Amino acid sequence: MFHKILIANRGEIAMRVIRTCREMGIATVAVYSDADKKAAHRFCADESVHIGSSEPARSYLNIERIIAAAQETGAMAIHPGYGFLSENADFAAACEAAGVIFIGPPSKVIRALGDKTVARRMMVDSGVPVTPGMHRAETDPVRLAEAAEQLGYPVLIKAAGGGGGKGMRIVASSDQLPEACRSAAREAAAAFGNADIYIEKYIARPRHVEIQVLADAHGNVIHLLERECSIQRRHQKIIEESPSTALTPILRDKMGQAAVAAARAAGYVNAGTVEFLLDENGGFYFLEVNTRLQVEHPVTEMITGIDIVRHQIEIAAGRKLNLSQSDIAGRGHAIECRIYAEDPENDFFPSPGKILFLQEPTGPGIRNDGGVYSGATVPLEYDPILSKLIVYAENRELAVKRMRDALSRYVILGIKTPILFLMDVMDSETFKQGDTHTDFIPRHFANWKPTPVNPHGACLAFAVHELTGKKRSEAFSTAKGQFPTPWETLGNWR
Amino acid sequence: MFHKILIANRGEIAMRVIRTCREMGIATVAVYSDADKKAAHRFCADESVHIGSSEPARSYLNIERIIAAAQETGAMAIHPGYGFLSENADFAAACEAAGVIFIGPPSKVIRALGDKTVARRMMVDSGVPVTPGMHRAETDPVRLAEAAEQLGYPVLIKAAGGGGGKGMRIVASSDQLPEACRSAAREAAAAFGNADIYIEKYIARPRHVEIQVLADAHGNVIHLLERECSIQRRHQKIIEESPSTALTPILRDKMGQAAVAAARAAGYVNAGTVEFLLDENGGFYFLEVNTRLQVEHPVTEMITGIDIVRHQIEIAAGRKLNLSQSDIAGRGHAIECRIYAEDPENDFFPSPGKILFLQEPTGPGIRNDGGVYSGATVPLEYDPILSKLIVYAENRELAVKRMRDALSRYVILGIKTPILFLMDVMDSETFKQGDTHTDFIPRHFANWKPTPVNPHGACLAFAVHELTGKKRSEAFSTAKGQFPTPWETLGNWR
Amino acid sequence: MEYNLRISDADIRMEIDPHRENNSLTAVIGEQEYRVSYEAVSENRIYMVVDDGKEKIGMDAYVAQTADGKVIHINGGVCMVSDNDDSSRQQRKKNGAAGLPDRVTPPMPSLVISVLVKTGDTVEKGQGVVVVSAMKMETTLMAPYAGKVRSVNVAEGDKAAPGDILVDIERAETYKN
Amino acid sequence: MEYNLRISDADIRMEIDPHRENNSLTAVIGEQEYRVSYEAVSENRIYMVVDDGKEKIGMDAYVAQTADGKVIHINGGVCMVSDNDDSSRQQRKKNGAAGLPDRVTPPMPSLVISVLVKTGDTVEKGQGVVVVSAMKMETTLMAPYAGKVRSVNVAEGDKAAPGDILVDIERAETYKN
Repeated sequence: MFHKILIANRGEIAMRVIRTCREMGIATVAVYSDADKKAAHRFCADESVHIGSSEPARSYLNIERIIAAAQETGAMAIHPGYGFLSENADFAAACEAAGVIFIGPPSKVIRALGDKTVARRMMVDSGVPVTPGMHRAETDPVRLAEAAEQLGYPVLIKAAGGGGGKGMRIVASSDQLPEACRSAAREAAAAFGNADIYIEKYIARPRHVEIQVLADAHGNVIHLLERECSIQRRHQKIIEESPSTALTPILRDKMGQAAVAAARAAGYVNAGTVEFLLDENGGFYFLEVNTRLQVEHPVTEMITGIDIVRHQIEIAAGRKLNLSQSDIAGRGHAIECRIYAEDPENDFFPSPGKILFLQEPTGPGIRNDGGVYSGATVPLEYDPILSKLIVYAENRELAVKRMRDALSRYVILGIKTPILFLMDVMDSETFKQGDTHTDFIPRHFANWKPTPVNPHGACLAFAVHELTGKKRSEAFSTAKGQFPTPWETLGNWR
Repeated sequence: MFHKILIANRGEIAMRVIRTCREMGIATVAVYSDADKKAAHRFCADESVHIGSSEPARSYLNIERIIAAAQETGAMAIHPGYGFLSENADFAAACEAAGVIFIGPPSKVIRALGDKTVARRMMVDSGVPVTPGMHRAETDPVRLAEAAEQLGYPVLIKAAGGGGGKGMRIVASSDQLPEACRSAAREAAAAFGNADIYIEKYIARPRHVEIQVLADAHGNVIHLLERECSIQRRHQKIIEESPSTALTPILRDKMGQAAVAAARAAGYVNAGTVEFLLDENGGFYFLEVNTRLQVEHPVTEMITGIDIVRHQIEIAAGRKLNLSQSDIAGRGHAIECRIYAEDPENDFFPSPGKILFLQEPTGPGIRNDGGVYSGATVPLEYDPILSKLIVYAENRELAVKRMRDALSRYVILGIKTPILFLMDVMDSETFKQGDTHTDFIPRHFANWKPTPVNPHGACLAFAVHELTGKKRSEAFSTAKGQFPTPWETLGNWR
Repeated sequence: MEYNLRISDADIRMEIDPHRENNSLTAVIGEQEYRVSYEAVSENRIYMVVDDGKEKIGMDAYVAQTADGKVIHINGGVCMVSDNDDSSRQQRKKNGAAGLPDRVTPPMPSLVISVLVKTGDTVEKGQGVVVVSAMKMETTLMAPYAGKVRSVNVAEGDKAAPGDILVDIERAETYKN
Repeated sequence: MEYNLRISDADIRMEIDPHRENNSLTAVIGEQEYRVSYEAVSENRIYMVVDDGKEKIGMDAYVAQTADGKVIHINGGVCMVSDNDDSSRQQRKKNGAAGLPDRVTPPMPSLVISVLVKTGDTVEKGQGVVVVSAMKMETTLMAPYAGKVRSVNVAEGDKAAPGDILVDIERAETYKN
């Protein structure tokens, strides 16, 4: 087993990986940029290496610097987390060349699956259904327009180089196509270092259902059931759960087998996720393979009882999977809510800044994978995820109630978060009924506004805080300016 | 279902019960004494009622006051937690008389099982094996001495009125008996309002294994597997786990059936625990029935996925159990460590005081049922439990490592806790091998001292804290007294 | 003592009479009178029992002070409560009100990706004028009203902060005059 | 600057040279020299990278100030570090040293359950003299040495605080003289 692992990431996912490493007795190396000198992930590693300035390209995306950091510290392997270099085949190849183990699939598998058009061809060849659309990336606006016309609007522009909603645009009509293509290509270039885009038929009201797979280097491949990830905003998942309310045991089995077949076809090794669109008739279409740990992996961990990161590390170290498909059984129901620094009243626009106060919920069936602390600053430069709140309960109804209550006990002051929005989703009949499609938010929560809190209660809290806080009372006296006497006696004078 | 429940307890267990009530949409009423005005459990309930001064007899043990509080607030039921009035048959009877539902077994069942000698006779009659000893309580010192002689030393004095190690004494020889009996009776009187004691044969090096049962009012009784609770200090459990390393599937089944038989014999309703001593040959002996929620119930919740408190409330509301024995299966391994305000270097003597700083571990497989906060004061008057740290993992080996790591990330400053001791237990070969008997601590950890931390690291942290803390730097200048210049320039002058 | 507070878009007048010696106060908000007893749990947390004459409700409130007022988390809801009598805050608000609503400015520090208009262009209300990128998300800033572009103050690759006027637009009404 | 610190039973002399401008310091403890860079994360938490010339180790430390010194939690271990040059602390320590070791006093505020000796009794070292109860746990306080009971200062039901001398015992050696 590795003696030391470098985690080429930040925030909650770096901390998640470090925790499993600590339990395995593996020393950890964190990396950090200028903006992350005081980031939580740096503090929980055994060592931390500064890798550059705040712009991702000069730090978390700097392949040479990260490999050098591993070599300087004697780390034998690198865990890439999600985002950043996690699906970058050049990075995996550079690790291989430098003799550092990349904890993920071989670079050639990442490269093949990472080009979404290559992946689509591979699936077509192995009999997995895919959505109608282009099988090659394209830059010529004329050809892109032709392809779109042929598929019929609305169409979906997608980045060939990566997922996560980056570089993705729904286009309703031909006049919007040129600017949408330019903007998608720019975003794709910034996110993945690859401006290639392609066009698919846009499937209306699908569900987004994915299958977690584990494959070792000895030819064993199993799946760890599904995750339902339909609820998205800015093309990015915000609520995930397992099991999916849309799957029958037969469909679950079919999709699981398709995912295992897809992984085998790709020569897949390590943890990966096969994403499908599921239409309203139970038809499913291959979307892409995420060749990394997913943000939402805890949902699977909660219902299967398996530590996916531990298996990733063991597989990377060459060990055989000690699980077979018959060992895998889901129990109960798990839901994850992503807690971002974002403003749900303003199209979920990022809202970075300083966290003035933080209190995370705890208790039975609650897991919080956090990456921040009271007083931490959420930097402008990176994906503003703060934490993931995951709950487990005996069944979906109880899990929804548990999530609702846990959210209400999650206190984050100083920056905007979607917590109140998520509480309203948990309270909604549509969510309770499991009616979750990718249009869930625009359809049911367009122009959402928070229900106002009890305003009198808030006023009373304001008054008590003034009365009991020393600093505030000083500020108050100064503001008023007319009573130079001690605050303590002020109350009786008015 | 109940609209409102009063929780007749404090600390972590009150908070635990409130959480499930919130998820069930049931309003909650907390009660608190003078010492608990700023206790965490008070703040998380919908309402809180002051029930008296700090002495337990005048607040948490004041039956009339607590029932009046339920009636004043319109609470339809009372959850007693553990300790205090939870096993007090008079309290349950008073609830019944007042028309308030007591969330626990009927008063007559508590009374029968609460008198440990009656319970022993009941088990003998129903064929459950019991330890040799007295079948009636006794106060006459002469008769007690006779019984002890007959059983042969060492013997065990036990309180007839309750468990938890209160009023329990191991007596090695006849000359120690009189003072031990007096002291045990006094302690029993203080703890249970009942000075009755009796004597059993002392079984050397047993394991303490208990079976969780659930019984509804409609005659359905199931068990939720075992908990291994052998590791104790001052006759009180400190580490619990499930499954037990000592049980084969056959023995587990036998003990489970015995527990269900015991519950049926007693006419048991609600959640309860049948405690057994297990000798080294796989023989097991009935010890007592705990007619309440146990401190260590989370261990069972983690491996079965079941919320025991929810089932307690549903059973009390008259519902049928929606689980049958075949629904119950353990998965993985769970361990609980009790985090007390106590000094492991000084025989685990209570160490109340103010918590200057608190940071609880979080992450995959970690549950912390806490009852305190940074700045809270642990009062002198009550059982000084701060929280329970529970971990879940795929198997025992991984659970031990997870607990070790979670303990190392548990920061409590200002009062003494057994955290370092528990870390050393997790690191020990004996614990790793599952060699856990009730003599575990005296046998393997007598005169335990903490391994000194890296003293140079601590000195450096001291220096940095002085340099960066404003208050400290002021204090420092005053103490030194010879440099009236600003601290900021001091460093360069020496 | 009297407070003139603002929550969301509502102004609320509150009269309070504190009794510090026993951690309580009485308050009048509108027609409603409250008796409140409280505990200062920590710097950012207070617990109140609020009696409105009908029932007594426990309120577990978390509070953080910001330049604009206090952010308050109470029983699961969050809001900003500001003091209308705080003169420094009023000044900031005024400055803000004068400059922000009718200008093209990013909501957070951003990088300018592309400028879609040039000086002299006529724009429709809602027309995209500048694309900015922040935290790897692109957003198109739109014209707040129809009009004519008076000046473009940024170029591709520039950094822009909230309050910076990226494109200055002359209102159509004014233009037509 | 110089510190004379105490951890457990060891005295440690440390010389430090702070460079506040870049959050670092150099320190000499015994023969060992360290280069430390640090971040003050919050009031109770500091993160240090400690370079001892061979390797650089990250240390995540939690610190709370108490009257006796700083309680420090560092990478899972906890200890008290006190400043031997802090005169107020030394005074407290001296007072303590004079009174505590040879008296019968409870380790925490307690209730006296029973007194097992009376004035004039001869006691053995380790013999139980008073039973106290605190937090529902009974403990027997023992004679710290053999001797004769000079006075019993409490009765059953009294409350007793640490430092109160419950039973005053005259040492056997003194007695024999």
